[in-house]
Amino acid sequence: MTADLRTYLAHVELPNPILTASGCGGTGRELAQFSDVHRLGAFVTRSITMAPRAGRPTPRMAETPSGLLNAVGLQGPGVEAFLERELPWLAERGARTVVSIGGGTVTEYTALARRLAGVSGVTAVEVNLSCPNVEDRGRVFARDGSAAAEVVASVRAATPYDVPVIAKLSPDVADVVAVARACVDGGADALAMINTPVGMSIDVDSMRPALAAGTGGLSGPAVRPLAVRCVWQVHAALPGVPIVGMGGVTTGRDALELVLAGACAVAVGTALFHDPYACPRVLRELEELLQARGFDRLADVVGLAHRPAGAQPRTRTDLEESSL
Amino acid sequence: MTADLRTYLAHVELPNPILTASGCGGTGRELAQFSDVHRLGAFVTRSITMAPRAGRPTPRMAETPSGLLNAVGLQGPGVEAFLERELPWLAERGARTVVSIGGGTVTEYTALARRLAGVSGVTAVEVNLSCPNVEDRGRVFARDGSAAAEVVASVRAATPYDVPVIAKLSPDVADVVAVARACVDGGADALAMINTPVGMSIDVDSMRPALAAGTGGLSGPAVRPLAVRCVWQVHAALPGVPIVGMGGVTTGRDALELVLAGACAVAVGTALFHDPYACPRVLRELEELLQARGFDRLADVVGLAHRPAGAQPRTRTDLEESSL
Amino acid sequence: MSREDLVAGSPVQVTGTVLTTRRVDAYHALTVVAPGIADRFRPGHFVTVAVGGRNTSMLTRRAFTVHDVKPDYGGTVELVFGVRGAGTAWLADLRVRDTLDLVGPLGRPFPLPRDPCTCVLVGDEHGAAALFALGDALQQRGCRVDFVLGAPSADRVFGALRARRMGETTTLTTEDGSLGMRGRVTDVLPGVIADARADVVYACGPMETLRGVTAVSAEFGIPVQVAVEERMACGIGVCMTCVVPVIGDDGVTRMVRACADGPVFRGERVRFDDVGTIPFDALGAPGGRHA
Amino acid sequence: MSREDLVAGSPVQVTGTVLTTRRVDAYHALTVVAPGIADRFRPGHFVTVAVGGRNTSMLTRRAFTVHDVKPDYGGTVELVFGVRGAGTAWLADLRVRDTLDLVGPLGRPFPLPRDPCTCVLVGDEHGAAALFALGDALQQRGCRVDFVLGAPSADRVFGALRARRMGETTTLTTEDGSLGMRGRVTDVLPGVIADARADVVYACGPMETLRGVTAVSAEFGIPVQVAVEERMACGIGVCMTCVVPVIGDDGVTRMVRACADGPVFRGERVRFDDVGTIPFDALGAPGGRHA
Ligand SMILES: Cc1cc2nc3c(=O)[nH]c(=O)nc-3n(C[C@H](O)[C@H](O)[C@H](O)COP(=O)(O)OP(=O)(O)OC[C@H]3O[C@@H](n4cnc5c(N)ncnc54)[C@H](O)[C@@H]3O)c2cc1C
Ligand SMILES: Cc1cc2nc3c(=O)[nH]c(=O)nc-3n(C[C@H](O)[C@H](O)[C@H](O)COP(=O)(O)OP(=O)(O)OC[C@H]3O[C@@H](n4cnc5c(N)ncnc54)[C@H](O)[C@@H]3O)c2cc1C
Ligand SMILES: Cc1cc2nc3c(=O)[nH]c(=O)nc-3n(C[C@H](O)[C@H](O)[C@H](O)COP(=O)(O)O)c2cc1C
Ligand SMILES: Cc1cc2nc3c(=O)[nH]c(=O)nc-3n(C[C@H](O)[C@H](O)[C@H](O)COP(=O)(O)O)c2cc1C
Ligand code: FES
Ligand code: FES
Repeated sequence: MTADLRTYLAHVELPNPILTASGCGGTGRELAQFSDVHRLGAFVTRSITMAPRAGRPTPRMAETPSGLLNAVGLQGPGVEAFLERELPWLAERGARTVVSIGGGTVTEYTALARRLAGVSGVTAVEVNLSCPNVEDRGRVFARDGSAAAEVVASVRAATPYDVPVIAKLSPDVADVVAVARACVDGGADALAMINTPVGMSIDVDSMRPALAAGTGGLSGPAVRPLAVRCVWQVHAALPGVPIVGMGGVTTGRDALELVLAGACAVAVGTALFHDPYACPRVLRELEELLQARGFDRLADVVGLAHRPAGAQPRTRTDLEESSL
Repeated sequence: MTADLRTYLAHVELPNPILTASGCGGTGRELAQFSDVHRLGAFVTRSITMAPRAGRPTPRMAETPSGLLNAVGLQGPGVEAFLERELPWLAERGARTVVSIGGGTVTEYTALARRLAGVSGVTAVEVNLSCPNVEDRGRVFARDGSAAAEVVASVRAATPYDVPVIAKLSPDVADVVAVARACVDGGADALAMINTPVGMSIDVDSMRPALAAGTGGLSGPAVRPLAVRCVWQVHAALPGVPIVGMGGVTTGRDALELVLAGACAVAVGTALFHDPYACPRVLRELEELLQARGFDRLADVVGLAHRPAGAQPRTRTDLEESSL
Repeated sequence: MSREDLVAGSPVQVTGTVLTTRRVDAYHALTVVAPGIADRFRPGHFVTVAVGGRNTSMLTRRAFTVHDVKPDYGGTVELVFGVRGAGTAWLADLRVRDTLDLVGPLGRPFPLPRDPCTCVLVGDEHGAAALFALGDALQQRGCRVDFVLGAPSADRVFGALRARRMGETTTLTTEDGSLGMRGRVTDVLPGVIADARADVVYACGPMETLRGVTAVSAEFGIPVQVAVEERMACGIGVCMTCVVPVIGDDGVTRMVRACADGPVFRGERVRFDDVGTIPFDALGAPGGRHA
Repeated sequence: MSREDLVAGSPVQVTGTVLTTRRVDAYHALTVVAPGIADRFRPGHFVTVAVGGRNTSMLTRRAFTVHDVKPDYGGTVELVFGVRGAGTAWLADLRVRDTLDLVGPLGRPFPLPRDPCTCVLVGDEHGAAALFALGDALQQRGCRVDFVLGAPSADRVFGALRARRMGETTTLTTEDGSLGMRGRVTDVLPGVIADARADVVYACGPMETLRGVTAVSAEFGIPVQVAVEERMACGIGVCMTCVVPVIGDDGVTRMVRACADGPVFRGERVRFDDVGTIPFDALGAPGGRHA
């Protein structure tokens, strides 16, 4: 028996729930040295910007306990080069590609969405809201429900109806549910969480920040409890909205934790740096865990930890009727 | 040569910068089995409430990668029993005691401050702002600058002028500097950070949240990058305000990291659970690190990582003039 | 520190060398050189150990009953454990001459009867590990000792041989019937108490077992001492994560620490039905009585 | 995967057994059985290793040059490293028969000259480890090889003996004068190039050294290949943390990955003065040119 691992981002079906996390899978070519990109639920690109970006100076990384700080600064070749050299390669290999976009203004996000509109091979658009809003003194969009909603609404408007728009949220807020709700009200078809909270490390030998940029984004297992909490809270408040959960997933157990909290798909980021085979491995482990628990459909487990205390896990029978 | 490790919380001098973190040192008696409480810079009590509190059901703890989730729920005997049975014991042993207080309303915090006013043996009052505001649908005070400021102002007003009031902040906000500033404007003499961000863990075997309370506070080395970042940001914005840094300190290097970021005192929490001698050990290690770097005064290192890139560490001479 | 704080049982931290490792059916046994702990040990004490080595991602110490202490090398302690998660898996991989960081002895040991009497010692699964040092101490005071040991299956019944050597009688139970009587320790306990005309019961094991043992003892009207297990973040009484609802001498239920106020309690004082809740009438319960 | 992705150097992940461990002055050398990696190895390749064991708090792999490969046991690789932080300390504690998780071979190896010529190989500190497999390959092509090895002190000069055996000449430098000439490799390099009438220079070591070596080579108008070290989170080209400013064939400076586009670059293409910055004229620099 193999479990039915299909999942849906809005109406788009993915063969399995394991994605790469934005910015962690390169262009796809690097991972393809280790395993097929079309075996992924979807490949999520690093956040694409309008113009080429050189990113931040080095050092760009620092290791922290069970975590990684990075300040890459969205280095990339810009959307034109992406469409010319990267997306076609992914499409040829049959990968479903979620294109992450990043910008400094609503206009820039909108322009990116327009540029992607109608391009074949774009399975979904993920809006990286953790970019500084240059028109609001660099305040990150994701920290402000209305700014986030504005970006989402304009990207949604510029994107063909059959391409889902995923809003990617940050945990660095007082109320992640409020931002999630604003994004859904703004037209997000799905939500992704969590982007990296802002952290910092100081080198006690040089007595200076370990990263050239000072602060960086914290990822890896250290942040998993924050990710599980965000997914849990948002799924509780918006049970109908598909969630791509991520943050510190290194094993099938970690992925299952996010699924039980309410994620219908799970992205793997930092773990890829440690294990380039992490995606197929996590998928295999997740499938084994589901089977060991008597589930033959992923969909039946999404959000299952929310059932009232003492309630039995739903039986096969009522699961037949349930849908995502 | 021994380094001068004295530090100041406003005008109150502490012989050294190493404190216990609230809720992590019991009543002091338990730690005294291992080392003297009067050797601490100060002993910080668990958050004291007006009435006795039984706290949350068990399981109250779950381990996460390099972290610990807890949901103790401020279990304690209430302020009267604290004043009768716990504070006198600490005072007798010569411990400097920072009394942490927690409440559900501004009135409750004020009442606690009044009850502590004039009681001998209270070195400072720390206001745990990570309590749910029962008058604002359980929104945590620390997540809302004006609610936090209101609590701080009323505690400040009820507290004798010579007892500093420390506002303890949470990282679960979009802008920790804004909350810090609000607290200082409200009268806080010092700031403590970070309290535990809210996290969650799901047991993939029982397929239920690992904590009875569902969510819990995340502590330990996993959160240190968040703590360093908060201390850094707040020290940069409010360089004159003394900061008690905490979050994942397990060694003298970790303590130095927070000091370089801008903390003039450092609290040790979760590390005590692993090593009951953590406080004296961290202090000794910190002193050794300072000496190895040619510093003979802690004060000279506070915030040193903020010096402009390329600048030499200040020399002994200009340090003679600098003050905290 | 003033004299009064330096109580006899006051714990120490020791980095001990592993002297022996062995497998005992489903269990692993580790003997570690830890003089300061062995010296202070009383039956019922536990220790906590750091797991995972330097740079481990596992922050919390793991708690284990001290199975045995010996005077060799200035004092050794033996722990017996089953592999449950990553921490115990790491412990199971330790080799002779590796070092282990221990804190102990911790907790309040079993109270011993002043005068010789007949004691039934009940151990479910690894709970049995706590009973042999206790049995020794009881026998030294002239007590008669009877054992009841149980587990789901034969390989998880710990210490049957030693029990047979020490005990006046030894009754074994397994849920699958692979050793002794089919069933649980609580099924055979009434018979053992009656046959031995027991004066007191001691029990270690899962909460559910302790609840049953307490109920049986109550029926016979004899005192019972239980050693409970609750998830512990510190083991030394500072974190308040390990609480159980226990009725005090004043009749008031309090959430008390299994590590520092226990792990041994009088069975009838533990509100087993309410473990994992805050009983509405506990001191400080939400909406409950305030003292 | 399509054929074209299966390039010759394509890396694999291997859990290898440690065959030997030894100390070489200030360095540790580990030989690990890793057939798939040894097979594909070319001089200049590196591997990344997981450190800390199961449940480690150290997430990122550590990168090490492959010092040597041997055909024994289907293929072994040898790493040489100094203890720097927690990861290398853990590696230094590995014992024979422990296992090590490696990914490799990674990076672009040293380009070799088509025709026999004279090559100066410069190694500063552990950088020297990369040079011996390279020297072998060069000699197999009939090249003359001269070594310049340096370090702050004698115990940190790696491979002097082997260099003396292999090289036409070997010049050693130490900053404290404890071995060879007092000074740095760049101090003696002009003399070595001139004496050997060198056609090409290969260099491994800290950025500062590579900068100096590149400057010297430029003065002589001969090509130089440098292997750079930048902090790496992945080693396989996906994370973009390891970038250095490098001038492309089109004259445009790009922030390129040391792991996947390097670690070997033509020295004059690396903007050493701008390492640790984003040069204002780099592609995509803030306010800079956009292609
Ligand atoms: C006072 C006391 C004495 C004990 N004596 C023994 C003994 O002699 N032999 C034995 O095999 N086991 C004993 N246990 C249980 C033992 O502590 C757990 O099996 C062990 O902590 C599991 O660790 P792990 O990393 O393998 O499992 P995990 O489930 O991965 O542990 C995760 C976390 O949960 C905690 N935890 C998990 N199970 C328990 C538990 N049952 N009790 C307390 N904390 C737990 C761990 O400490 C850790 O923090 C005792 C527990 C207590 C409280
Ligand atoms: C391509 C390449 C080849 C290398 N070859 C060798 C070699 O043959 N012998 C040798 O001794 N060392 C070599 N190094 C350096 C080696 O990777 C570091 O010494 C090692 O990562 C330090 O790990 P640590 O945990 O001991 O130190 P820590 O300072 O605790 O490491 C913390 C983090 O910083 C990273 N880091 C620290 N220093 C370096 C560095 N110099 N380069 C890259 N990442 C670093 C680590 O990977 C880790 O993520 C090489 C580095 C690179 C990039
Ligand atoms: C090196 C690095 C680069 C990243 N780049 C991006 C990015 O371009 N866009 C984005 O939305 N998230 C980016 N992220 C965040 C990840 O997509 C993910 O949200 C986060 O790392 C948490 O998942 P993890 O713990 O599995 O890595 C990046 C993370 C890392 C570590
Ligand atoms: C078990 C536990 C109980 C805590 N109780 C309190 C408390 O009562 N009041 C408070 O302000 N902070 C409390 N904290 C938070 C700590 O004081 C500290 O801010 C946090 O744990 C981060 O530091 P650490 O990583 O060193 O533990 C508690 C933390 C833990 C782990
Ligand atoms: S385990 Fe910390 S108080 Fe009991
Ligand atoms: S180390 Fe990740 S791209 Fe080079």
